[in-house]
Amino acid sequence: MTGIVTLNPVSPEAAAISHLFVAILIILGGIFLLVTVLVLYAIARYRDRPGAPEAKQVFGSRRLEIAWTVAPVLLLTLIGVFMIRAIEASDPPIEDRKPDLRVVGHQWWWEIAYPKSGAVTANEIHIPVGKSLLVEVDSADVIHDFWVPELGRKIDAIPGHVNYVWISADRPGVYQGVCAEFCGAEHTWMRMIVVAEGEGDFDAWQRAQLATPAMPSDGEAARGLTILKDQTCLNCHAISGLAGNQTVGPDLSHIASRRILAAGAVANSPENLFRWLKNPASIKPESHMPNFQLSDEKVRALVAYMETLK
Amino acid sequence: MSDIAAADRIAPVEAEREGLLSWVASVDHKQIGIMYLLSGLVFFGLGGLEALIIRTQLAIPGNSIVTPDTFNQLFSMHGTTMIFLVIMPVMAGITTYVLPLMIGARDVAFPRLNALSFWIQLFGGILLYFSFVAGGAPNAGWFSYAPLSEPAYSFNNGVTYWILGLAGVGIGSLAGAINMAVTVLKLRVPGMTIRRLPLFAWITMVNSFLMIFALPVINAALVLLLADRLLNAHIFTPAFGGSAVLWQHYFWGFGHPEVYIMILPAFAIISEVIPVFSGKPIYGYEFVAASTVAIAFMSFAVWAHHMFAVGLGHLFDLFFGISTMAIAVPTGIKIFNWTATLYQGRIRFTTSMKFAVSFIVMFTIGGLSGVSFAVVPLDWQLTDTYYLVAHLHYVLFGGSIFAIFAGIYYWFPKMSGRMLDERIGNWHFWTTFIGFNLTFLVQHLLGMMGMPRRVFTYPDWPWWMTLNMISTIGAFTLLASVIIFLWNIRISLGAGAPAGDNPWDAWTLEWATTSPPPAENFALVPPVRGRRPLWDLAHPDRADELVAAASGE
Amino acid sequence: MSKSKLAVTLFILSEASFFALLIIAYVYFHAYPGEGPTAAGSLNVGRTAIFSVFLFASSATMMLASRSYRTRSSAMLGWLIVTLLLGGVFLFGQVREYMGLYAAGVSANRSLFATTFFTLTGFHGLHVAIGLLAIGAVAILAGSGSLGVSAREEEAFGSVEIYWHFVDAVWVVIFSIVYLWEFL
Amino acid sequence: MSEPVGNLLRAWEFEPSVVIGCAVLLALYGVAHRDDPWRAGWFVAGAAAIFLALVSPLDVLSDTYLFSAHMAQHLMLVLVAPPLLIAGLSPRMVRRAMKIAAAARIERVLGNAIVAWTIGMATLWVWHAPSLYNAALADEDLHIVEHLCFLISATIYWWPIVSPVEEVRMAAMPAVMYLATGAVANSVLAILLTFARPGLYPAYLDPPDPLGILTMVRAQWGLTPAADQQLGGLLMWIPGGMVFMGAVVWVIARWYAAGDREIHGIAPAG
Repeated sequence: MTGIVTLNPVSPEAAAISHLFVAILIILGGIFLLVTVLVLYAIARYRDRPGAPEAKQVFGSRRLEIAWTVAPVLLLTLIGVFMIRAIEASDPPIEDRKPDLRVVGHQWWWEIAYPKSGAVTANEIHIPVGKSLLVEVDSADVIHDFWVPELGRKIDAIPGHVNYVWISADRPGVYQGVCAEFCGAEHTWMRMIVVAEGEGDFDAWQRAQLATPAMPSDGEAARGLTILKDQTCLNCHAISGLAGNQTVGPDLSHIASRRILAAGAVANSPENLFRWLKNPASIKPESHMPNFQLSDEKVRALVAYMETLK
Repeated sequence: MSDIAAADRIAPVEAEREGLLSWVASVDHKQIGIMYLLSGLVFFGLGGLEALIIRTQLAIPGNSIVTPDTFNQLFSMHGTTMIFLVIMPVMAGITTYVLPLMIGARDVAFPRLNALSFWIQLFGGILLYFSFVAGGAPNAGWFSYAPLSEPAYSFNNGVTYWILGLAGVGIGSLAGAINMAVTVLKLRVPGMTIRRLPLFAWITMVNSFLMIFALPVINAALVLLLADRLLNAHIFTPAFGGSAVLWQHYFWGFGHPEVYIMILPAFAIISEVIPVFSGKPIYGYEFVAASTVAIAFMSFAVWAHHMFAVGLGHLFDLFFGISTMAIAVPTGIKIFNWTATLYQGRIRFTTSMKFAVSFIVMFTIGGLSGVSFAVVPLDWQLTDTYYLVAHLHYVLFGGSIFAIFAGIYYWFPKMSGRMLDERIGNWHFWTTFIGFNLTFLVQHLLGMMGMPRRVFTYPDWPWWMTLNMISTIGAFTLLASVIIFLWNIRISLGAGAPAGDNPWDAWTLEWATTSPPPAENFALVPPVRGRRPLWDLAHPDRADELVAAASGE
Repeated sequence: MSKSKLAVTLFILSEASFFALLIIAYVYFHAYPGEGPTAAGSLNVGRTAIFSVFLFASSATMMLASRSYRTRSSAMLGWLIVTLLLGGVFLFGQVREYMGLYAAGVSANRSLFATTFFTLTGFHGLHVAIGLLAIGAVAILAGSGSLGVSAREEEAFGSVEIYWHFVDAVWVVIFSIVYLWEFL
Repeated sequence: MSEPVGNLLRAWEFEPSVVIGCAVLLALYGVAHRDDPWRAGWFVAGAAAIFLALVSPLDVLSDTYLFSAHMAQHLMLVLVAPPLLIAGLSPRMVRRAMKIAAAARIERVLGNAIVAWTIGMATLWVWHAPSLYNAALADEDLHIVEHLCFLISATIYWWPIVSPVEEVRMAAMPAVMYLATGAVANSVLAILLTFARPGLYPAYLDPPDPLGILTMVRAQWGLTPAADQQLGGLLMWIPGGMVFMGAVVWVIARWYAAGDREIHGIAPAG
């Protein structure tokens, strides 16, 4: 994620906004220059100097008043026309389409589901390049906001008020998304990434997400699985093949396949996962993930198990 | 003029009291006005301190000077403080001090109510700050969006203190607004018809009406939120059938008029300062006056532009986008009239005028970025980013605070009898101007780069740290500017040049009395036959033609 | 208009907006009620109607008191006391209603109807109580013979009267929306 | 032009009550009016607004298809036509009419600000009660009564503001309050309509389709019943509010243009 993302669109919807933005920046910049030049000229030209004559007592001009009322009205009408055209283009109607993706905001992570295939993940959305997917945006607790600037508009995730938004990408890449509505202590670390990839890669990814992870039968990973079952991990997290569908915390079925941890606070690596399990607050101080006070050895085993969850 | 009002102007002065008591027990509008200003200054210090901690935390990525929760308390308090405990009371202070003088009155319409307004407002502010020692300050933002502000998600009592503090400020301001409106309508000196009101008084009156209609909206919202927090009700909790969106409608139904409550007094100050230092009457008086009413009126029909991201439907967004653009028209009329006032003037570059002229340009930036938020799809992209932070600070700092400084440099001689030092004032102006633009100009870019608001840190991406660092340096430049300002006040109070009655060759009635004015304000109010009584007095052969602008060139 | 009456009028405009906002909340949750007690299941329109008549009548007696004041008639104190009694009966009715609701398990946090109902009618009751205090103060002044006829005193009397009629008018709206709308 | 659009554009219904009503209005005006062609223009524009609102395809849309169209029609009858008609009266006409004792008495009662405000706003509110509104949709005669109510009550409402005779006009500052509070009453109703559950007026949920345009309305215009009801509320709220604001600005402009005749001493509140 680099540069001025709001002017660097990667989808038709974002492009509609970006083009509008450029046009409006030019218009507004013009007005700004006009006012500034007028003011600067006036203060330079009419500055009080010794011996300057008394100012002429002018009270106003009806003609000028009408001019600077009508001119802005016309300009705003123009902007209004641009706006009306861009609204539909940047946020097309959903018609009768069923959502392809369901995104639920939690304090402080994103639950992602693909209702049509049944795949479930967190904080990392995969989409096929060049296809528009309809996203259903909801919240499990407070108000969040789903925003991937390069791919289009932001939209609030409000409990009790389901929203829909299209998402698509013209070219492959990893796009940064973030919660844009203040949602509490760790609002900062409620990021996500959107991975746009070719149809084949996307299908492969989705198949992998749907697979039930294998149970390790020996070694450190197996110990890790036992620890995971002994602790209360599964009260909040789901792992397919192990336990139900808790959504208090992210689904862990394929956590090792993801690129970020703790909703973007750190990259997903065994070392970071170790730090996270050892003491979540060292990475994300106010996270709802408790510190289980596990020994290093136990944490290592857990990490070993979770690294198998590709 | 009714008999009652006339009687009030010659009413005997309250018995003299000594020392601190003479202030605490005062019902004199001048003393109350100064107390408003002082309380505003103290809270400005607190709100500024909060801002500095915020900016220090954000100077580099991954900083951990404060915990995330503390950070949230800081920005919640910063916003609430600057809006409710700085801009509103300071504007109230300037108004309370200047307005009766400007219309030739002995005091405001209800002096005791005036004192009550101040003390309730101050009490509200103290209550709000008491939260810091009572378990934690509010941490749900100055907007307290439900359900985040509900007990289920906000564990400390901060939001409850926020509600009670705001209720205090709201009730105090409401009483103040009623007082000011009645003062303008009933206590004008004979000869000062409403058409002849100085624009400061006119805009203050319009603003009072705006407050009378806007403040009950927040009070109703606060009452309902309080029911949720204290009675376990569920008005704003969707999990139990309530509506989170309803809170937003209520809050912004007040919140947007509130923006104009903060900016109209700035317009009022600028409309006095610019003409005086240009040596000319305000250009297009009637148009500035009428556009004020139009702004006040429209400010109630634009609130949903704060909610474009909520997903209320394109039609809804479209209508509010258009109404929001429409409000730019009367605002533009004002900008053009102030600029036209500069033309062919004889411009004296006092510190006050420097702030006033830069107000025009800074507020134009804020106004124009505001137009970009009226354009619905741009709002979808830019809202809740640093672009918005930049926008609102250009309106409220580059707008309201610049105007406040212009007003203080303008009226300080009247209040204290001494001139503020112009040389130090020059330093103050330039450090403020540079510091302000350093802090906030780059934030436009940060927003366009995708940095959301209200984050306590950010990823280490190219340019993010550079721009944030520039912003932080700007914030500390502003700290320097405030210190220079305080130093100026201290020096000038002791050793400033004596002001005399009318140091600026100004025209409104407050300059016809001594500086500072006596307890009864005027020994003799000069006759008022136009909008610039002291001009008419000085140039009897060239007195203003009242209807000059209305009748054409 | 005198400055006190003007101030009271402005205050009333503000209060009217406040009540309008509470009414909107009530109406909104009437349309989207959620679970728990509702207006239809909890309120007794007949009984409240009777108590409302007392409040409406008090507005009339206040007008009579005002007329007596202007004509310097000694009946004024009597009318003031009748007004106080009528307003007091209304408040008594409201307290009874609240106690009945509470006994039936309808407290402020039981449903969205309950919260908005108690907030709306509670604030109105508060206004009635404040009005009664003001009228009581005027009555005490009148009773002790210290209520003169100076411009100031006339203003004070007029302000209290305007306020009282406002409190009454608000109840007309609240009663129509909360009670009549449900049962007609 | 597609067929539904053509059908819609041809759907003028020259309802006799409207045609005769407008003709009588204009005829009476022609008889009474002698001077000032500008004013005649206002009056004709007002009559044309009524005519267009009730005869043009807008009427068919209103009666059958769309709440929002019906709202646009009512706004024409309440916020556009009456002020234009009143502005079209010349001071001489009004003064002559006021010489008739009965007319003057009626004016004194109905021209009272509080009475006029209440009549204007109460009529607006009452007719939007679903039971009454739906009844008017079902019964043509009642519908005519509804429109007459709107026209007459709005004329009463606008009279103290627009009236050509200064004596009966409100002073500027009270007039601003009159309009501001009117805008509040108008907006609160509009807000309720905007946020009400879809189907407040069930006739618009599933309208009969005499013109064969329903598909176009729903699909191309995007006006589902929910969007239609919201649009109706928004029309009343924002453009309706703008009319009130325009009136406020106009009152202030007129007041400043009148100039200040007071040389010394306090002018009356206006």
